[in-house]
Amino acid sequence: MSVSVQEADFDVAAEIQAVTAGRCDIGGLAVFIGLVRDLAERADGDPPGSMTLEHYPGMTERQIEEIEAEANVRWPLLATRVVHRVGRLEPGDRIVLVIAASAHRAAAFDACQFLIDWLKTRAPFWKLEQAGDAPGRWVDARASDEDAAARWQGSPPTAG
Amino acid sequence: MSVSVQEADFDVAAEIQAVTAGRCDIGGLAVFIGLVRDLAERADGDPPGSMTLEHYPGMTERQIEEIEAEANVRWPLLATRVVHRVGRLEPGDRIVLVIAASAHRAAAFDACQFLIDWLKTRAPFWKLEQAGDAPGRWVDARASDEDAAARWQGSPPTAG
Amino acid sequence: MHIRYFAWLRQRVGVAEETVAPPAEVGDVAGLLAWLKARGAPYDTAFEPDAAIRVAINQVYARRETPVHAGDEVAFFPPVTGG
Amino acid sequence: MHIRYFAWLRQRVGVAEETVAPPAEVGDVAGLLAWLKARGAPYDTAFEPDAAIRVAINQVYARRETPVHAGDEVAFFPPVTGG
Repeated sequence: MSVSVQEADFDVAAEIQAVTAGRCDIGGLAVFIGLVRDLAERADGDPPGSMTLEHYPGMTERQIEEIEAEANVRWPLLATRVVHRVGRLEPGDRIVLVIAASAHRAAAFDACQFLIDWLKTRAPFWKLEQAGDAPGRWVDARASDEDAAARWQGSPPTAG
Repeated sequence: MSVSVQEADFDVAAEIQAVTAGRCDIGGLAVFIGLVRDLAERADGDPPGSMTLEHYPGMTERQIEEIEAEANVRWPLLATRVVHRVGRLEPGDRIVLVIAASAHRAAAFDACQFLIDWLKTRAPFWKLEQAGDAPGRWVDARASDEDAAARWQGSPPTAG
Repeated sequence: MHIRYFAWLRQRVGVAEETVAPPAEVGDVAGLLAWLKARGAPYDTAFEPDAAIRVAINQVYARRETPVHAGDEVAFFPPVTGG
Repeated sequence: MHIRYFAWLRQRVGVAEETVAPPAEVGDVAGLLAWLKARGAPYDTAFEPDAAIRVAINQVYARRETPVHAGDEVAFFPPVTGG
Protein backbone atom coordinates (compact mmCIF):
# COMPACT_ATOMS: atom_id res chain seq x y z
CA MET A 1 0.00 0.00 0.00
CA SER A 2 1.43 3.33 -1.02
CA VAL A 3 0.06 6.82 -1.72
CA SER A 4 1.64 9.89 -3.28
CA VAL A 5 0.03 13.30 -3.82
CA GLN A 6 2.29 15.44 -5.97
CA GLU A 7 2.48 18.24 -8.56
CA ALA A 8 4.90 16.31 -10.77
CA ASP A 9 3.76 13.87 -13.42
CA PHE A 10 4.24 10.19 -12.64
CA ASP A 11 6.19 7.55 -14.56
CA VAL A 12 3.76 4.69 -15.21
CA ALA A 13 6.48 2.20 -16.17
CA ALA A 14 8.50 2.98 -13.04
CA GLU A 15 5.41 2.67 -10.84
CA ILE A 16 4.54 -0.72 -12.35
CA GLN A 17 8.15 -1.82 -12.00
CA ALA A 18 8.15 -0.84 -8.31
CA VAL A 19 5.07 -3.02 -7.73
CA THR A 20 6.28 -6.08 -9.64
CA ALA A 21 10.06 -6.08 -9.19
CA GLY A 22 11.52 -9.29 -7.80
CA ARG A 23 8.27 -11.13 -7.26
CA CYS A 24 6.63 -14.04 -9.07
CA ASP A 25 3.29 -14.27 -7.25
CA ILE A 26 1.41 -11.57 -9.17
CA GLY A 27 -0.77 -12.98 -11.92
CA GLY A 28 -2.71 -9.85 -12.80
CA LEU A 29 -2.09 -6.16 -12.57
CA ALA A 30 -4.99 -3.76 -13.14
CA VAL A 31 -4.01 -0.17 -13.80
CA PHE A 32 -6.19 2.91 -14.13
CA ILE A 33 -4.95 6.23 -15.47
CA GLY A 34 -7.21 9.28 -15.33
CA LEU A 35 -6.52 12.07 -17.84
CA VAL A 36 -7.63 15.70 -18.22
CA ARG A 37 -10.21 15.91 -20.99
CA ASP A 38 -10.69 19.08 -22.97
CA LEU A 39 -13.56 21.13 -21.53
CA ALA A 40 -16.76 19.59 -22.79
CA GLU A 41 -18.69 22.84 -23.00
CA ARG A 42 -16.00 24.84 -24.76
CA ALA A 43 -17.27 26.57 -27.91
CA ASP A 44 -15.25 26.63 -31.14
CA GLY A 45 -12.62 29.33 -30.92
CA ASP A 46 -12.47 29.31 -27.13
CA PRO A 47 -8.98 28.84 -25.79
CA PRO A 48 -8.17 25.36 -24.51
CA GLY A 49 -9.08 25.00 -20.88
CA SER A 50 -6.70 24.20 -18.07
CA MET A 51 -7.56 22.65 -14.74
CA THR A 52 -6.29 23.33 -11.25
CA LEU A 53 -6.54 20.65 -8.61
CA GLU A 54 -6.78 21.80 -5.01
CA HIS A 55 -6.56 19.35 -2.13
CA TYR A 56 -6.46 19.13 1.65
CA PRO A 57 -2.85 18.20 2.46
CA GLY A 58 -2.67 15.53 5.12
CA MET A 59 -6.31 14.53 4.98
CA THR A 60 -5.96 13.53 1.33
CA GLU A 61 -3.18 11.04 2.00
CA ARG A 62 -4.97 9.76 5.09
CA GLN A 63 -8.24 9.19 3.21
CA ILE A 64 -6.51 7.38 0.36
CA GLU A 65 -4.60 5.20 2.82
CA GLU A 66 -7.91 4.25 4.42
CA ILE A 67 -9.38 3.43 1.01
CA GLU A 68 -6.35 1.27 0.21
CA ALA A 69 -6.67 -0.48 3.57
CA GLU A 70 -10.34 -1.17 2.86
CA ALA A 71 -9.48 -2.63 -0.56
CA ASN A 72 -6.89 -4.89 1.06
CA VAL A 73 -9.53 -6.17 3.47
CA ARG A 74 -11.99 -6.88 0.67
CA TRP A 75 -9.68 -8.56 -1.86
CA PRO A 76 -6.55 -10.78 -1.65
CA LEU A 77 -4.21 -8.11 -3.00
CA LEU A 78 -0.44 -8.34 -3.29
CA ALA A 79 0.12 -4.60 -3.83
CA THR A 80 -1.74 -1.35 -4.32
CA ARG A 81 -0.45 2.05 -5.41
CA VAL A 82 -2.19 5.41 -5.81
CA VAL A 83 -0.60 8.57 -7.23
CA HIS A 84 -2.71 11.72 -7.56
CA ARG A 85 -1.53 15.00 -9.00
CA VAL A 86 -2.45 18.49 -7.75
CA GLY A 87 -1.86 21.97 -9.12
CA ARG A 88 -2.34 23.16 -12.68
CA LEU A 89 -2.92 20.58 -15.41
CA GLU A 90 -3.57 20.91 -19.13
CA PRO A 91 -5.81 18.81 -21.39
CA GLY A 92 -4.19 15.44 -22.04
CA ASP A 93 -2.23 15.53 -18.77
CA ARG A 94 -2.40 12.56 -16.42
CA ILE A 95 -4.28 13.20 -13.15
CA VAL A 96 -4.35 9.93 -11.27
CA LEU A 97 -2.78 6.48 -11.31
CA VAL A 98 -4.23 3.44 -9.51
CA ILE A 99 -2.53 0.04 -9.53
CA ALA A 100 -3.89 -3.15 -7.94
CA ALA A 101 -2.00 -6.44 -8.08
CA SER A 102 -3.32 -9.88 -7.23
CA ALA A 103 -2.68 -13.53 -8.01
CA HIS A 104 -5.74 -13.49 -10.26
CA ARG A 105 -7.22 -10.83 -12.48
CA ALA A 106 -10.73 -10.55 -11.06
CA ALA A 107 -9.51 -9.27 -7.70
CA ALA A 108 -7.08 -6.88 -9.38
CA PHE A 109 -9.81 -5.40 -11.58
CA ASP A 110 -12.36 -5.12 -8.80
CA ALA A 111 -9.92 -3.54 -6.37
CA CYS A 112 -8.64 -1.06 -8.95
CA GLN A 113 -12.16 0.06 -9.80
CA PHE A 114 -13.12 0.21 -6.13
CA LEU A 115 -10.06 2.38 -5.36
CA ILE A 116 -10.84 4.95 -8.04
CA ASP A 117 -14.59 4.92 -7.28
CA TRP A 118 -14.04 5.56 -3.58
CA LEU A 119 -11.23 8.02 -4.19
CA LYS A 120 -13.57 10.06 -6.39
CA THR A 121 -16.19 10.39 -3.66
CA ARG A 122 -14.04 10.49 -0.50
CA ALA A 123 -10.57 11.93 -1.15
CA PRO A 124 -10.58 15.73 -0.65
CA PHE A 125 -9.64 17.04 -4.10
CA TRP A 126 -11.46 19.80 -5.97
CA LYS A 127 -11.19 20.65 -9.66
CA LEU A 128 -11.28 24.23 -10.94
CA GLU A 129 -11.70 24.55 -14.71
CA GLN A 130 -10.38 27.67 -16.40
CA ALA A 131 -10.45 28.75 -20.06
CA GLY A 132 -8.25 31.70 -20.98
CA ASP A 133 -8.84 34.70 -18.71
CA ALA A 134 -12.37 33.67 -17.73
CA PRO A 135 -13.02 33.18 -14.02
CA GLY A 136 -12.73 29.56 -13.06
CA ARG A 137 -15.63 27.18 -12.66
CA TRP A 138 -15.54 24.64 -9.85
CA VAL A 139 -16.46 21.24 -11.22
CA ASP A 140 -19.67 19.85 -9.72
CA ALA A 141 -19.69 16.50 -8.01
CA ARG A 142 -21.39 13.95 -10.26
CA ALA A 143 -24.25 11.71 -9.20
CA SER A 144 -22.74 8.99 -11.39
CA ASP A 145 -19.64 8.99 -9.17
CA GLU A 146 -21.84 8.56 -6.09
CA ASP A 147 -23.62 5.68 -7.83
CA ALA A 148 -20.32 4.07 -8.82
CA ALA A 149 -19.06 4.25 -5.23
CA ALA A 150 -22.35 3.03 -3.76
CA ARG A 151 -22.45 -0.17 -5.80
CA TRP A 152 -19.59 -1.63 -3.73
CA GLN A 153 -21.57 -3.65 -1.24
CA GLY A 154 -21.08 -2.69 2.36
CA SER A 155 -19.82 0.78 1.53
CA PRO A 156 -20.75 3.19 4.32
CA PRO A 157 -22.94 6.14 3.34
CA THR A 158 -21.10 9.11 1.91
CA ALA A 159 -19.39 11.03 4.66
CA GLY A 160 -20.58 14.46 5.66
CA MET B 1 -7.89 -1.17 -32.46
CA SER B 2 -4.55 -2.87 -32.67
CA VAL B 3 -3.19 -6.37 -31.97
CA SER B 4 0.35 -7.72 -31.72
CA VAL B 5 1.43 -11.30 -31.04
CA GLN B 6 5.15 -11.42 -30.43
CA GLU B 7 8.01 -13.18 -28.64
CA ALA B 8 9.54 -9.92 -27.41
CA ASP B 9 8.49 -8.20 -24.21
CA PHE B 10 6.37 -5.07 -24.57
CA ASP B 11 7.04 -1.55 -23.33
CA VAL B 12 4.00 -0.56 -21.27
CA ALA B 13 4.86 3.16 -21.24
CA ALA B 14 5.36 3.24 -25.02
CA GLU B 15 2.09 1.38 -25.57
CA ILE B 16 0.18 3.82 -23.36
CA GLN B 17 1.90 6.74 -25.09
CA ALA B 18 0.86 5.41 -28.50
CA VAL B 19 -2.77 5.31 -27.35
CA THR B 20 -2.87 8.75 -25.73
CA ALA B 21 -0.43 10.86 -27.78
CA GLY B 22 -1.86 14.06 -29.17
CA ARG B 23 -5.42 13.60 -27.96
CA CYS B 24 -7.46 15.27 -25.20
CA ASP B 25 -10.68 13.28 -25.35
CA ILE B 26 -9.60 10.31 -23.24
CA GLY B 27 -10.74 10.59 -19.63
CA GLY B 28 -9.91 7.09 -18.46
CA LEU B 29 -7.45 4.43 -19.49
CA ALA B 30 -7.83 0.91 -18.08
CA VAL B 31 -4.80 -1.32 -18.45
CA PHE B 32 -4.41 -5.00 -17.66
CA ILE B 33 -1.06 -6.76 -17.49
CA GLY B 34 -0.92 -10.53 -17.09
CA LEU B 35 2.23 -12.02 -15.57
CA VAL B 36 3.72 -15.49 -15.27
CA ARG B 37 3.25 -16.77 -11.72
CA ASP B 38 5.59 -19.30 -10.23
CA LEU B 39 4.16 -22.81 -10.54
CA ALA B 40 1.61 -23.22 -7.80
CA GLU B 41 2.21 -26.93 -7.28
CA ARG B 42 5.98 -26.75 -7.19
CA ALA B 43 7.50 -28.42 -4.11
CA ASP B 44 10.33 -26.84 -2.12
CA GLY B 45 13.59 -27.51 -3.87
CA ASP B 46 12.06 -27.98 -7.29
CA PRO B 47 13.61 -25.76 -9.93
CA PRO B 48 11.61 -22.67 -10.88
CA GLY B 49 9.19 -23.45 -13.68
CA SER B 50 9.16 -21.84 -17.07
CA MET B 51 6.25 -21.60 -19.43
CA THR B 52 6.02 -21.93 -23.18
CA LEU B 53 3.15 -20.30 -25.02
CA GLU B 54 2.09 -21.89 -28.29
CA HIS B 55 -0.41 -20.22 -30.59
CA TYR B 56 -2.09 -20.55 -33.96
CA PRO B 57 -0.49 -17.84 -36.11
CA GLY B 58 -3.03 -15.98 -38.15
CA MET B 59 -6.09 -17.26 -36.31
CA THR B 60 -4.82 -15.70 -33.07
CA GLU B 61 -4.62 -12.19 -34.51
CA ARG B 62 -7.93 -12.65 -36.30
CA GLN B 63 -9.71 -13.79 -33.12
CA ILE B 64 -8.32 -10.92 -31.05
CA GLU B 65 -9.32 -8.43 -33.76
CA GLU B 66 -12.85 -9.80 -33.62
CA ILE B 67 -12.87 -9.50 -29.82
CA GLU B 68 -11.66 -5.88 -30.10
CA ALA B 69 -14.34 -5.15 -32.70
CA GLU B 70 -16.97 -6.60 -30.37
CA ALA B 71 -15.74 -4.42 -27.49
CA ASN B 72 -15.95 -1.36 -29.70
CA VAL B 73 -19.56 -2.19 -30.54
CA ARG B 74 -20.47 -2.62 -26.87
CA TRP B 75 -18.74 0.44 -25.38
CA PRO B 76 -17.92 3.98 -26.58
CA LEU B 77 -14.19 3.37 -26.80
CA LEU B 78 -11.57 5.76 -28.13
CA ALA B 79 -8.80 3.17 -28.45
CA THR B 80 -8.00 -0.45 -27.67
CA ARG B 81 -4.70 -2.29 -27.78
CA VAL B 82 -3.79 -5.93 -27.15
CA VAL B 83 -0.26 -7.35 -27.05
CA HIS B 84 0.24 -11.05 -26.30
CA ARG B 85 3.58 -12.81 -26.03
CA VAL B 86 4.38 -16.33 -27.24
CA GLY B 87 7.38 -18.60 -26.79
CA ARG B 88 9.27 -19.30 -23.59
CA LEU B 89 8.57 -17.16 -20.53
CA GLU B 90 9.92 -17.24 -16.98
CA PRO B 91 8.12 -16.52 -13.68
CA GLY B 92 7.60 -12.77 -13.33
CA ASP B 93 7.59 -12.19 -17.10
CA ARG B 94 4.76 -10.27 -18.69
CA ILE B 95 2.41 -12.34 -20.86
CA VAL B 96 -0.34 -10.01 -22.03
CA LEU B 97 -1.22 -6.31 -22.16
CA VAL B 98 -4.73 -4.97 -22.69
CA ILE B 99 -5.52 -1.26 -22.91
CA ALA B 100 -8.97 0.30 -23.27
CA ALA B 101 -9.49 4.06 -23.48
CA SER B 102 -12.76 5.95 -23.16
CA ALA B 103 -14.07 9.35 -22.20
CA HIS B 104 -15.20 7.89 -18.86
CA ARG B 105 -13.73 5.24 -16.65
CA ALA B 106 -16.63 2.77 -16.44
CA ALA B 107 -16.50 1.96 -20.16
CA ALA B 108 -12.71 1.69 -20.06
CA PHE B 109 -12.80 -0.76 -17.13
CA ASP B 110 -15.62 -2.87 -18.55
CA ALA B 111 -14.06 -3.09 -22.00
CA CYS B 112 -10.63 -3.95 -20.61
CA GLN B 113 -12.06 -6.75 -18.50
CA PHE B 114 -14.24 -7.98 -21.38
CA LEU B 115 -11.19 -8.07 -23.69
CA ILE B 116 -9.10 -10.21 -21.36
CA ASP B 117 -12.04 -12.44 -20.39
CA TRP B 118 -12.89 -13.19 -24.01
CA LEU B 119 -9.26 -13.47 -25.05
CA LYS B 120 -8.77 -16.14 -22.39
CA THR B 121 -11.57 -18.30 -23.73
CA ARG B 122 -11.40 -17.62 -27.49
CA ALA B 123 -7.88 -16.68 -28.63
CA PRO B 124 -5.93 -19.83 -29.63
CA PHE B 125 -3.03 -19.85 -27.17
CA TRP B 126 -1.89 -22.84 -25.11
CA LYS B 127 0.39 -22.82 -22.09
CA LEU B 128 2.92 -25.56 -21.43
CA GLU B 129 4.46 -25.51 -17.94
CA GLN B 130 7.90 -27.03 -17.47
CA ALA B 131 10.05 -27.39 -14.36
CA GLY B 132 13.68 -28.34 -14.93
CA ASP B 133 14.01 -31.42 -17.14
CA ALA B 134 10.57 -32.78 -16.32
CA PRO B 135 8.21 -33.30 -19.25
CA GLY B 136 5.92 -30.36 -19.70
CA ARG B 137 2.36 -30.18 -18.44
CA TRP B 138 -0.26 -28.52 -20.62
CA VAL B 139 -2.26 -26.10 -18.50
CA ASP B 140 -5.93 -27.04 -18.23
CA ALA B 141 -8.61 -24.59 -19.24
CA ARG B 142 -10.28 -23.20 -16.14
CA ALA B 143 -14.01 -23.18 -15.51
CA SER B 144 -13.57 -19.79 -13.81
CA ASP B 145 -12.40 -18.35 -17.14
CA GLU B 146 -15.48 -19.72 -18.85
CA ASP B 147 -17.62 -18.18 -16.12
CA ALA B 148 -15.84 -14.82 -16.44
CA ALA B 149 -16.41 -14.77 -20.19
CA ALA B 150 -20.03 -15.91 -19.89
CA ARG B 151 -21.07 -13.08 -17.58
CA TRP B 152 -20.81 -10.57 -20.43
CA GLN B 153 -24.41 -10.39 -21.51
CA GLY B 154 -25.10 -11.43 -25.06
CA SER B 155 -21.88 -13.38 -25.35
CA PRO B 156 -22.37 -16.26 -27.75
CA PRO B 157 -21.78 -19.76 -26.36
CA THR B 158 -18.20 -20.92 -26.30
CA ALA B 159 -17.11 -21.94 -29.78
CA GLY B 160 -16.46 -25.56 -30.65
CA MET C 1 -9.96 26.16 17.17
CA HIS C 2 -8.51 26.24 13.67
CA ILE C 3 -10.91 26.45 10.70
CA ARG C 4 -9.99 25.63 7.11
CA TYR C 5 -12.01 26.28 3.93
CA PHE C 6 -11.50 24.71 0.50
CA ALA C 7 -12.54 25.28 -3.13
CA TRP C 8 -15.54 27.59 -3.67
CA LEU C 9 -16.18 27.82 0.04
CA ARG C 10 -12.67 29.22 0.51
CA GLN C 11 -13.33 31.76 -2.24
CA ARG C 12 -16.63 32.82 -0.67
CA VAL C 13 -15.22 33.19 2.82
CA GLY C 14 -12.15 34.98 1.44
CA VAL C 15 -9.58 33.19 3.60
CA ALA C 16 -8.14 29.68 3.47
CA GLU C 17 -7.91 29.35 7.24
CA GLU C 18 -8.49 31.21 10.44
CA THR C 19 -8.32 30.66 14.17
CA VAL C 20 -11.54 31.26 16.08
CA ALA C 21 -12.63 31.01 19.70
CA PRO C 22 -16.34 30.22 19.81
CA PRO C 23 -18.10 30.39 23.19
CA ALA C 24 -18.36 27.28 25.31
CA GLU C 25 -21.96 26.59 24.29
CA VAL C 26 -20.79 25.80 20.73
CA GLY C 27 -20.52 22.04 21.22
CA ASP C 28 -20.90 20.44 17.79
CA VAL C 29 -20.51 21.10 14.07
CA ALA C 30 -24.06 22.40 13.71
CA GLY C 31 -23.49 24.85 16.56
CA LEU C 32 -20.19 25.98 15.07
CA LEU C 33 -21.85 26.59 11.68
CA ALA C 34 -24.62 28.63 13.30
CA TRP C 35 -22.08 30.66 15.26
CA LEU C 36 -19.99 31.34 12.13
CA LYS C 37 -23.07 32.44 10.14
CA ALA C 38 -24.09 34.78 12.96
CA ARG C 39 -20.85 36.70 12.44
CA GLY C 40 -22.46 38.24 9.32
CA ALA C 41 -21.05 38.71 5.82
CA PRO C 42 -19.51 36.77 4.17
CA TYR C 43 -20.26 33.89 6.55
CA ASP C 44 -24.03 34.37 6.59
CA THR C 45 -24.40 33.28 2.93
CA ALA C 46 -21.16 31.36 2.30
CA PHE C 47 -22.40 27.99 3.53
CA GLU C 48 -25.34 27.64 1.12
CA PRO C 49 -26.69 25.17 0.23
CA ASP C 50 -26.19 23.49 3.57
CA ALA C 51 -26.43 20.00 2.04
CA ALA C 52 -23.37 20.75 -0.12
CA ILE C 53 -21.10 21.55 2.83
CA ARG C 54 -18.90 18.68 3.99
CA VAL C 55 -17.01 18.84 7.25
CA ALA C 56 -13.93 17.12 8.64
CA ILE C 57 -12.61 17.30 12.18
CA ASN C 58 -8.90 16.66 12.59
CA GLN C 59 -8.89 15.37 8.99
CA VAL C 60 -11.63 12.79 9.54
CA TYR C 61 -15.10 13.16 8.00
CA ALA C 62 -17.66 14.38 10.54
CA ARG C 63 -21.38 15.10 10.70
CA ARG C 64 -23.44 18.02 11.91
CA GLU C 65 -23.87 16.35 15.30
CA THR C 66 -20.16 15.52 15.78
CA PRO C 67 -18.73 17.31 18.87
CA VAL C 68 -16.09 20.02 18.39
CA HIS C 69 -13.43 20.99 20.92
CA ALA C 70 -11.12 23.94 21.46
CA GLY C 71 -7.98 22.45 19.92
CA ASP C 72 -9.65 20.91 16.85
CA GLU C 73 -8.85 21.53 13.20
CA VAL C 74 -12.25 21.85 11.55
CA ALA C 75 -12.47 21.92 7.74
CA PHE C 76 -15.45 22.92 5.62
CA PHE C 77 -15.56 22.13 1.91
CA PRO C 78 -17.83 21.27 -1.03
CA PRO C 79 -18.32 17.70 -2.34
CA VAL C 80 -15.02 16.35 -3.62
CA THR C 81 -14.27 16.13 -7.35
CA GLY C 82 -10.87 14.47 -7.69
CA GLY C 83 -9.79 11.41 -9.62
CA MET D 1 -7.24 -30.51 -47.25
CA HIS D 2 -4.66 -29.25 -44.80
CA ILE D 3 -4.92 -30.37 -41.16
CA ARG D 4 -3.18 -28.64 -38.22
CA TYR D 5 -2.83 -29.84 -34.64
CA PHE D 6 -1.89 -27.78 -31.57
CA ALA D 7 -0.72 -28.29 -27.97
CA TRP D 8 -1.24 -31.80 -26.52
CA LEU D 9 -3.17 -32.90 -29.59
CA ARG D 10 -0.14 -32.07 -31.72
CA GLN D 11 2.06 -34.09 -29.36
CA ARG D 12 -0.30 -37.07 -29.48
CA VAL D 13 -0.62 -37.09 -33.26
CA GLY D 14 3.11 -36.55 -33.61
CA VAL D 15 2.96 -33.97 -36.40
CA ALA D 16 1.99 -30.29 -36.40
CA GLU D 17 0.33 -30.44 -39.79
CA GLU D 18 -0.39 -32.75 -42.66
CA THR D 19 -2.20 -32.76 -45.97
CA VAL D 20 -4.92 -35.38 -46.35
CA ALA D 21 -7.39 -36.36 -49.07
CA PRO D 22 -10.46 -37.84 -47.41
CA PRO D 23 -13.05 -39.49 -49.67
CA ALA D 24 -15.94 -37.44 -50.98
CA GLU D 25 -18.39 -38.81 -48.41
CA VAL D 26 -16.50 -36.97 -45.63
CA GLY D 27 -18.68 -33.86 -45.66
CA ASP D 28 -18.38 -32.29 -42.22
CA VAL D 29 -16.10 -32.03 -39.17
CA ALA D 30 -17.68 -35.08 -37.51
CA GLY D 31 -17.11 -37.13 -40.64
CA LEU D 32 -13.52 -35.93 -40.91
CA LEU D 33 -12.84 -36.87 -37.28
CA ALA D 34 -14.32 -40.36 -37.82
CA TRP D 35 -12.22 -40.82 -40.95
CA LEU D 36 -9.02 -39.69 -39.17
CA LYS D 37 -9.66 -42.06 -36.23
CA ALA D 38 -10.27 -44.95 -38.63
CA ARG D 39 -6.67 -44.56 -39.86
CA GLY D 40 -5.57 -46.27 -36.63
CA ALA D 41 -2.79 -45.30 -34.20
CA PRO D 42 -2.13 -42.63 -33.11
CA TYR D 43 -5.33 -41.07 -34.47
CA ASP D 44 -7.67 -43.65 -32.95
CA THR D 45 -6.97 -42.42 -29.40
CA ALA D 46 -5.57 -38.93 -29.94
CA PHE D 47 -8.89 -37.11 -30.00
CA GLU D 48 -10.09 -38.15 -26.53
CA PRO D 49 -12.06 -36.81 -24.79
CA ASP D 50 -14.11 -35.68 -27.74
CA ALA D 51 -15.63 -32.76 -25.78
CA ALA D 52 -12.15 -31.29 -25.29
CA ILE D 53 -11.38 -31.08 -29.00
CA ARG D 54 -12.00 -27.68 -30.57
CA VAL D 55 -12.01 -27.19 -34.31
CA ALA D 56 -11.47 -24.25 -36.64
CA ILE D 57 -11.97 -24.19 -40.40
CA ASN D 58 -9.95 -21.60 -42.26
CA GLN D 59 -9.12 -20.02 -38.88
CA VAL D 60 -12.75 -19.59 -37.79
CA TYR D 61 -14.28 -21.66 -34.97
CA ALA D 62 -16.45 -24.47 -36.30
CA ARG D 63 -18.68 -27.23 -34.94
CA ARG D 64 -18.96 -30.94 -35.56
CA GLU D 65 -21.69 -30.35 -38.13
CA THR D 66 -19.82 -27.61 -40.05
CA PRO D 67 -19.12 -28.69 -43.68
CA VAL D 68 -15.51 -29.26 -44.79
CA HIS D 69 -14.22 -28.91 -48.32
CA ALA D 70 -11.17 -30.06 -50.25
CA GLY D 71 -9.17 -26.81 -50.02
CA ASP D 72 -9.88 -26.08 -46.35
CA GLU D 73 -7.40 -25.58 -43.54
CA VAL D 74 -8.87 -27.55 -40.65
CA ALA D 75 -7.32 -27.15 -37.18
CA PHE D 76 -7.90 -29.36 -34.13
CA PHE D 77 -6.81 -28.23 -30.68
CA PRO D 78 -7.61 -28.40 -26.94
CA PRO D 79 -9.44 -25.61 -25.05
CA VAL D 80 -7.36 -22.44 -25.16
CA THR D 81 -5.36 -21.28 -22.13
CA GLY D 82 -3.81 -17.94 -23.07
CA GLY D 83 -3.99 -14.58 -21.35
